[in-house]
Amino acid sequence: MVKVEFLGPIAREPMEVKAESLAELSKRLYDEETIRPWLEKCAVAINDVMVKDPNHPLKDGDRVSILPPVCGG
Amino acid sequence: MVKVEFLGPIAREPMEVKAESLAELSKRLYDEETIRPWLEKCAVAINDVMVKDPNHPLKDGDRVSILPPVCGG
Amino acid sequence: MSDMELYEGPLNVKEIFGRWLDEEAESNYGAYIPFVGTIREEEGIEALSFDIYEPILRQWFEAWQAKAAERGAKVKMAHSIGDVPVHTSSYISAVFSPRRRVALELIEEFVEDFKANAPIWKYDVIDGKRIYAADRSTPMEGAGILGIGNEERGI
Amino acid sequence: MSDMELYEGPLNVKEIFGRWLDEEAESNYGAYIPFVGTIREEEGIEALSFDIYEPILRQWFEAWQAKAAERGAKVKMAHSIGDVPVHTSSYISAVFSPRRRVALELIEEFVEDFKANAPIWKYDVIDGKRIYAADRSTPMEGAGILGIGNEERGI
Repeated sequence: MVKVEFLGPIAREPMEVKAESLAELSKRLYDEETIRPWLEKCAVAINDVMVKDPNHPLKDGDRVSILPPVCGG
Repeated sequence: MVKVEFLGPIAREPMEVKAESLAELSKRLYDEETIRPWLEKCAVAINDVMVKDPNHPLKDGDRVSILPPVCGG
Repeated sequence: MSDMELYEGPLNVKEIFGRWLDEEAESNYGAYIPFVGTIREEEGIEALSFDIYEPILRQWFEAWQAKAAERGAKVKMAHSIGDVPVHTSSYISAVFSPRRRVALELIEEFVEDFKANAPIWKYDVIDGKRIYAADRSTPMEGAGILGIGNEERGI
Repeated sequence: MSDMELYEGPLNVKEIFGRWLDEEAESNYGAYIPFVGTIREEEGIEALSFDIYEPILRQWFEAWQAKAAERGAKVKMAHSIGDVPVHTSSYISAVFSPRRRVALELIEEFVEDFKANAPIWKYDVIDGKRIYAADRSTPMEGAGILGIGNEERGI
């Protein structure tokens, strides 16, 4: 299981998901209507490290952060 | 007569010169050894207005400022 | 002090500016350029509000510290968390550098990269309600990897 | 206050920064970028020293005020006259603008044009003696019109 947390404006509690890669997680998240519209605009960090590979593997206990579009300043 | 003043590092007291144009003034200044090396690097203001025309006319009482290379900040 | 400072609410701009000046008073930098961001009164907002994800912000900032150090320079930043009323400040970034050219180039790159990639989310506060500033926000570098996966699988 | 300030000796950087911030506190600018220039300790100097020709500097600055106003922005500057010891500051330029892009562009143009065209002469102070910083100085825009005349006349 991995823990998925949604940052900033995504109004969604953290969830536990069974997934062995980001691609697999993506498929799960796509099924959730409140999350789906965010997916293509979000960046991803695993255990607080930004990742760029959509096929990045996930292992048990990983913490996946979903980062929506930003605007600091 | 025009009054010529030398700004910044040019170690020269102001002088009164008879000249009817900048070109004529330039010829006079060229004769002064302490001034000559500065001439090609200096900008010129007449009565505190920067001028760009080497043939700019001069009239009696004009005040000509000779501005050597700058470095503010 | 880590050179990255986060505060609840508006920044004390003078205190931060002056303290940074003092911290580097003997560092022999010739140029100090702070960028101060202040909340503009517009479209009926009473404040902006900010969420920050600190672990990733810290990594972003540390990468910038290294980038600045390579050019002989130093960066500092301060940002607000939560509500910041109009005409008060939420953001200061600063560059110190021996020479002006590097300082002028870095402050621009630093501020622009901050806008594009710092994990900070902005909300308009209107009638006490927080509204995500979606139209002013931009996807971070690397965004879309969850969406691309879907496309590839033909969903 | 004319937004252009000249002082004998080093600038009181914090006072100037804070006062400018206060002056524009209600002007609804979103970005405030000061550039602070500080004397570096190098090559055995104890201070830099400055001569200024104020009438032409004022015109240069007023032209910049107009240029900034066209873009919805405001510029301010402060500079020292006479000796400024190492690790103290001789120069602050600042831009206020509604938006960051204009502020970032203007501060660079303003500082670079200042270096190139403000009628200010710099001297190293070594063992109490003032030595013109000839190798770091640049001819102003329009320089050479007295020399060109000589060439044309074949002298």
